[in-house]
Amino acid sequence: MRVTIRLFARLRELARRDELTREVGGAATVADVWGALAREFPALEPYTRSVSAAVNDDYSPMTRALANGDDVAFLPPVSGGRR
Amino acid sequence: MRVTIRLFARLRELARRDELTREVGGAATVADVWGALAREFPALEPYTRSVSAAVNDDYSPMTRALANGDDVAFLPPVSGGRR
Amino acid sequence: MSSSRFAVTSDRLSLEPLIGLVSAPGDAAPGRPGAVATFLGLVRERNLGRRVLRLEYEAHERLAVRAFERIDAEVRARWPTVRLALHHRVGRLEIGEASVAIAAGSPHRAEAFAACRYTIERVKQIAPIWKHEYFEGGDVWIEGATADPDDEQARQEALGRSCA
Amino acid sequence: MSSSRFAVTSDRLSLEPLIGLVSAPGDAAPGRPGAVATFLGLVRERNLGRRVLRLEYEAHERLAVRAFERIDAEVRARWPTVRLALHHRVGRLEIGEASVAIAAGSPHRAEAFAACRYTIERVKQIAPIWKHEYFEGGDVWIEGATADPDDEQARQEALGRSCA
Repeated sequence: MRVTIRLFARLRELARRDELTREVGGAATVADVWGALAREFPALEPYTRSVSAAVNDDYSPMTRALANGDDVAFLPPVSGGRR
Repeated sequence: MRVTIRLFARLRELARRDELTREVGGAATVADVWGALAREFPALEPYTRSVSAAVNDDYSPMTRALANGDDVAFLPPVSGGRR
Repeated sequence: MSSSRFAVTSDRLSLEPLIGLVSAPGDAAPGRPGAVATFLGLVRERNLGRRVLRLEYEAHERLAVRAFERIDAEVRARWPTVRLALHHRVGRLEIGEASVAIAAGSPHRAEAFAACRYTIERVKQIAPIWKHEYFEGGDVWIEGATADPDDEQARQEALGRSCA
Repeated sequence: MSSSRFAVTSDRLSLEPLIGLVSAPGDAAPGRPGAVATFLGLVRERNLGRRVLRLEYEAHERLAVRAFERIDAEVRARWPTVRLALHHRVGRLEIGEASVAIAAGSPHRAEAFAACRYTIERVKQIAPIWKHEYFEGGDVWIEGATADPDDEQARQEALGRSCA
């Protein structure tokens, strides 16, 4: 199946693209898609511990199983100022 | 000596005037002026416990001794909403 | 609309000029603020179960401006980086109109929020301003507590509510 | 300027329309508000000792609007009388311009202040919006914590700061 991957902010800059489409296995989770992406763009690897994801414009856990045609967005940490 | 007395809000309505001039004794305090006023306008008497005063546009204790020409304002309780 | 930071006016209130007054560069505060908290008090159509028709506010205007300046000094003593502006309306106000507008600017938001809340609490406690409510079936002066700027317990209560 | 209560926009922000949106009569909230608390976040000229030249904000716009609506639901669950509006700007911002504008209207001021403060804390925690700072000598993406709307500890922290 195919999913659309969208990247934002520094992730977008590191991968030098804001959107890509990839073929993934039928039981692929969000984490699987991220793993493949980080292998394709090693500069993204350091974000593995801090990245968030959204599927079809809703926040999603990394464990979510994807469906064909899903839109998966990867989000770097937000500014979240503490004061 | 003479002082100018100014009344606000409900005090003004009860006395039916916003400003008056009165002759007071040389050692008169703000409280003395209020006492004489409450005798002249008995409707003001219930405010004796809750009235505030200002002299020459500054808040003043009731014990303050007045000088000739002072402007004495009497102020009913403020709205002071508790929420 | 007054261009002073502290004013009593019969004009309609607007926040924009107050925000400008607390976020102007180059004044005493250390640089431009990163946060502005504001408060607007609006005339409600119901009060204590009565249908309100309009309000009339009356002030001892010069004393009120001095009370505002006193509150400003209290705010600066507690939150030195905060710059404050405060306008109170007098005269006849219709439902939905603003009776008081406050803006507090600060480098960081915690101080801006705290100072803004503290200010409205202190205004209610010590500003010599009275509200005459005209409701369906009558009218009444709204009177609460004796105004005493030196009442330290009241001041601590205002500080407590500001979540400082 | 969007006429929605929740929006991401590249237009300059203004509080007046937000105040209108939270104080309009006849909507779900019980009557007109007596209190409106607002917050404006402004671009500061200094950050961490650097002289800032400008900022660029980037958002996942549809997700951001959903995050705002989620914050609104959290606010209504906690403060049922509060009506909220929230606009966030994206694109290039100059020093002194507003990046975020929030208005919270309520019958009484305690709820309006608390909801307004809670909202900005939650925006910082979970809105998918990133700040790219261009300063004298370089540029940097400002990244803080992982955005997780289900992080209950973060939510409690926001609640604590709102002084509820």
